[in-house]
Amino acid sequence: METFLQQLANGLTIGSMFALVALGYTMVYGVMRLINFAHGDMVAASAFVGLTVYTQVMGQASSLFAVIAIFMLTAGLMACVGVILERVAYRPLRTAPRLSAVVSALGASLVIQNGIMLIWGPRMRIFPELVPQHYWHFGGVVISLIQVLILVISLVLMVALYLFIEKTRIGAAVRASSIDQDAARLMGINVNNIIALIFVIGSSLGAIGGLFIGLYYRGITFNMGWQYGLYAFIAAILGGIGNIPGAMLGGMLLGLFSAFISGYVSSTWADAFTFMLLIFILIVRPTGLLGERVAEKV
Amino acid sequence: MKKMLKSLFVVCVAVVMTATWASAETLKVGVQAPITGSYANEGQGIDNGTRLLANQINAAGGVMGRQIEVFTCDDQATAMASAICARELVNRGVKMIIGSYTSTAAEAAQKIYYDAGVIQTSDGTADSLTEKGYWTFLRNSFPNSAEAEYAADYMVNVKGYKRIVVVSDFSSYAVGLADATVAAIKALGGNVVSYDKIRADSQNFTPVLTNIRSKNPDVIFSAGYYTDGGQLRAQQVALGINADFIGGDANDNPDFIKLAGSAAKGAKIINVPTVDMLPYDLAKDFINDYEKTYGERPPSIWGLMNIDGMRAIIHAMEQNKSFDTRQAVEYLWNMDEPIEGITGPLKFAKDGNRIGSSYMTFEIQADGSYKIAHQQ
Amino acid sequence: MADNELILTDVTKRFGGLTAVDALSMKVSSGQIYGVIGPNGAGKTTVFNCITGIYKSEEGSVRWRGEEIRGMTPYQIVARGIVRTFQTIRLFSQMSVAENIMSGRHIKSSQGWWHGICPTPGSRRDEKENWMKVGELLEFFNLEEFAATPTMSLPYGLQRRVEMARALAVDPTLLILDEPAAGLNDNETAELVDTIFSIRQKGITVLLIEHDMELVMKVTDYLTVLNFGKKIAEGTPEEIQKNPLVIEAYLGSEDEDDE
Amino acid sequence: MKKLSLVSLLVFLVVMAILPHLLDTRWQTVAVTFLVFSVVALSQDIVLGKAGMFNMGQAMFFGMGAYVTAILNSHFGWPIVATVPVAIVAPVLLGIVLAAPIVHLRGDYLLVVTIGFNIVFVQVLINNLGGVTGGPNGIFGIDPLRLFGFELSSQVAIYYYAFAVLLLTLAIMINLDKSKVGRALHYLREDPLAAESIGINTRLYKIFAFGLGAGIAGLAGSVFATQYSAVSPEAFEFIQSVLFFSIVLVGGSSIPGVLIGVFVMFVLPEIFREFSTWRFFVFGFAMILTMILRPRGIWPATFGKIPKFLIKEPKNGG
Repeated sequence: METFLQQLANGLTIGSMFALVALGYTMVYGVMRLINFAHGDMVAASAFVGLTVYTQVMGQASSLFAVIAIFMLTAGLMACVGVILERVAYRPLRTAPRLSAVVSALGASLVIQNGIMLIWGPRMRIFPELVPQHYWHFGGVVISLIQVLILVISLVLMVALYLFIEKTRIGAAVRASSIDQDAARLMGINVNNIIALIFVIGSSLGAIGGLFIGLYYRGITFNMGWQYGLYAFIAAILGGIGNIPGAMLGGMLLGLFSAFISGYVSSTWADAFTFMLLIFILIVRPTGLLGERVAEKV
Repeated sequence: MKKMLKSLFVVCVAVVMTATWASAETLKVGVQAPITGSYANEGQGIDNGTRLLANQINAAGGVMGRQIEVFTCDDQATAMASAICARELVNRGVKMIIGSYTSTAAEAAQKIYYDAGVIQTSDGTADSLTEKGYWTFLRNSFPNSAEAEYAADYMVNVKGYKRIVVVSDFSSYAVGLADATVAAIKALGGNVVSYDKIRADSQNFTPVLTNIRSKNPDVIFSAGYYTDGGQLRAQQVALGINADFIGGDANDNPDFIKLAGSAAKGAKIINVPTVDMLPYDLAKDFINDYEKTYGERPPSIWGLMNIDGMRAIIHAMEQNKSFDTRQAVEYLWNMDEPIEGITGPLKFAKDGNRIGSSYMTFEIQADGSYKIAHQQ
Repeated sequence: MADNELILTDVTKRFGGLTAVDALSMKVSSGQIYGVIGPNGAGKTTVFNCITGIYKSEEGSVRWRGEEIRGMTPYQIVARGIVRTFQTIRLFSQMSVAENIMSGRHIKSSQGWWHGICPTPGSRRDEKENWMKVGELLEFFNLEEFAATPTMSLPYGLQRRVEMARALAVDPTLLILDEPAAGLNDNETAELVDTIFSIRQKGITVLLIEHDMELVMKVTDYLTVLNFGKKIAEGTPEEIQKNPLVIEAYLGSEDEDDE
Repeated sequence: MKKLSLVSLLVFLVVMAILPHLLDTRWQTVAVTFLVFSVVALSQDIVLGKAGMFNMGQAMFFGMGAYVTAILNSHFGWPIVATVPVAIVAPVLLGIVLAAPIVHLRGDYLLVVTIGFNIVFVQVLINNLGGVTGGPNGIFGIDPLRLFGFELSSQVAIYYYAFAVLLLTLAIMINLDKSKVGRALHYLREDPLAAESIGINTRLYKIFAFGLGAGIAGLAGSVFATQYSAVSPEAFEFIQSVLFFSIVLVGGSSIPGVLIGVFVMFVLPEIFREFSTWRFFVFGFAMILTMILRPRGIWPATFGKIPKFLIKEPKNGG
């Protein structure tokens, strides 16, 4: 039981990181029908940017204020990068064949990933312990301060995003654009602005996810984006791609799934099991857990 | 820019050499090492050291009148690139190969060097390297089994741990060390409560550690590399597992301490002495020259072990007054007195293993420095 | 040989709560030119999709030459001699006219999959014969000069012709045309009438949906009229023209239809 | 245009035939790699370019061929020649079994599933399933190819072996374009529903494309294993699949386009060694730029491969 609860806590921590990253995939896919392959690398880049902000801008000060400032600065910077990415790599291809946009996304991924390598080098970089090492013991279950922070901040952000999308005018415009871009345009919605907004939100949430990875695991490598990106993308599909609550649910479920598989079945086969789960879901219910069926018009 | 000029120079030299290869009689030495990739600094250390030694010997008149010419090939620490390197270097007509750093890369190239009769000296510690019966292979470090025996003795007899956990990744080095350690612990009557494998670079080890916690271990022995070892240690402490942590030699890296952070204090690492601990005059001179030439100290003792391997082979050739590789190896097998080396006395067994070992246990202090906790 | 009859009995197709086709029965006899008409949204195309296997109707039966074809896949139904065109032309737009027509020869070709890897004299001969057949169809539809032209660069009327040629390349027994005159000018429509007659001359049964009443009355032998998924009338064109239910259905919708 | 293609193909073949005698061993190795990767990229072109399926797992079939040869040779002592048929058939069977349940998936989903297959495959290799794959180190010491009593271990001999495989692949590609099945692939890529409605069993042909692509990639893998006398998992990571995927689309899924793509991706970095750390960075930009300027690739595939007798001059002379 103790082990089970501990694995549950482990799974929720990593699951909330997956969920934050998955939101970026799902929102872009929802509006543009494009897998933004560069998103995972944006997440990796944010960890490096955050580290540099800490060492260069903050002068290695480690107060609560410093941590918050790192999050704000990094999220802001990455939001700009996201908007630039969309301008340069995706907007010119909006009317091109779908595969062209996929290749462009892959190209952007290579550029960002190798850009990180060229700037920060190929070796692992290491975050300092910015969050105090504080632990709570509940019976045999140990939960650390950083786990709690990750979980709480992620949940707050996700609920805020959900309310923003569901309850505000701009949120309605986002939803309209994801259903039918042309119709949204006819209704007077500036779809370009909506897409830019989505990249702002997705990139800054991804940046927070990337910083969590840096703070929690502390070792960051230039090519870690693919690993986290892929998992987050699976989470998005699991929940039903294009569906915002789905991405949150998918991320949490995937985190729990991989923790329990690693813990109870085999840690070495965890990736394989995760992909088998994905393949199974896609064969049985291709639209994911919360997605809706789309009929093809003949 | 400097690097570019350097490589341009190398290309020019290579072109000139191929144009006039028939006239210039040189002793060709190959360096096979990971010049790029995760172990780039180690690979560059081997390359730098080899070139430094070659220049020193050349300045003193060469080997029996022949100048040493060094060819470097980047094996990226992978098996496939290693096989290509081996082919390329053999085609260049080298007599000996210095390197590679990883056991995997050394092992992938072994057969090609054996077929070509080229001596290969590597610091690879996997036991399998000397189990194939290739006379061309000389190990200049000590095998995993020697480290495993030391580690098992330390854990079972010195510390008296009752419940031991061994963790390894899938690399041949780590699996070799972990397997040998488990076997040695059992031979000493110790109790291994869990032997777990993790995927290198997967970062999230808490699920595995949670399982380990339920087994109440006294000690966790990590046979893998520092990138995983540091995170294992940090996550171990975060999960409240009150066990000692002992890392194998591949954890001996400053990044281990950074990754483990505040959890690093108290962790132990088993390794041969560090560069700074080498007591020999030969070592001090060579390390000084190295620092003068390259502006930095050798990255680790492993590179210096490779240099010792090269020195031994050249010594044997000079004693034989012949460049014949088979004779040189036989000389090294049958020496009565060890050769003086940078990393200690050099003596070789007939299976290609270096004789002797000098393992010790370091404990990491709060300030990140090492304290010798136990010495063989 | 069984009669080339297509018999629909109580075919029903629903989309969620909407019943697109409601217990439709009809019978197309060999050699007929049979029309299905009705206002927009009456479920005509859905009927065709149910016949050709794109949709599977929930209830009823679709029998062709006495065999139940409901639930078969489109290509299985094509193999039984039923082939269709689309209301929204669906050509292989980057490919040439000749290649488009050649696609219809697919099921008639005797080549196996292994011939794609290693040709044999037999497969070369088969290839040649099928291209000859394509040549004949190019001639029949007066498309020879466009043989190598990608279909996406052709005008609409020509695209319709290519699509019919492609369907005929299958050597069908029953040809289903979904609004073949849509988007055609008067000249082209007149040509279409000739074409439909000459197709029938080849012994091919034709089933068509059409909005152009003039054309329908001119070419069809027998008609079924649908409204809201239900059959409201059937009969010869003369009978239909006098049917008050039909007139009402059309008058009721005419205003919305043509704007 | 057609003439130009023919002439350039001929020139290419002649140059390739005499090339190894102009190169030293290092460049011979690079040239063999070019040939082998060209074959894999062309096999990817069958699935992605011709049949239009978003397959991002081609490195898996490539790797499977390589491992079949390596395992049969080093663990079971088969001569290399005898392993080749198995190295073709095993990936074909795997391709068919894996493709059958997934070919109906929408483009992006298919892409993710094939990435998944590739990752599971590499994990199987690393975890040393059945104790035959050699774990992360792979398998070393694979025998050279022996044919009619001759040992073909020199790079020149392997070059001609790989060249023969490339020629075979090109022959299959060209023949496909002139056959029923090849056209069926084009039809289903253009419009699957229309293809189905004209009598093409699209599912069958999608699986066929996967199987054929897998078989050719497997053969290339076998050559690859023979060339290096070693195999290891990192050569078949899904990032390799991403490269093959990109090569086909950037090249334009035509034969010359794919060959140019392979050259740029794998040979140029060897020529400009200093450039190799910048390689992917620059390629990334090149991919974006190509797609913006030429969405159909550098050298797009041309259609209209129809017999001459069907092409008539326009009646009005226009």
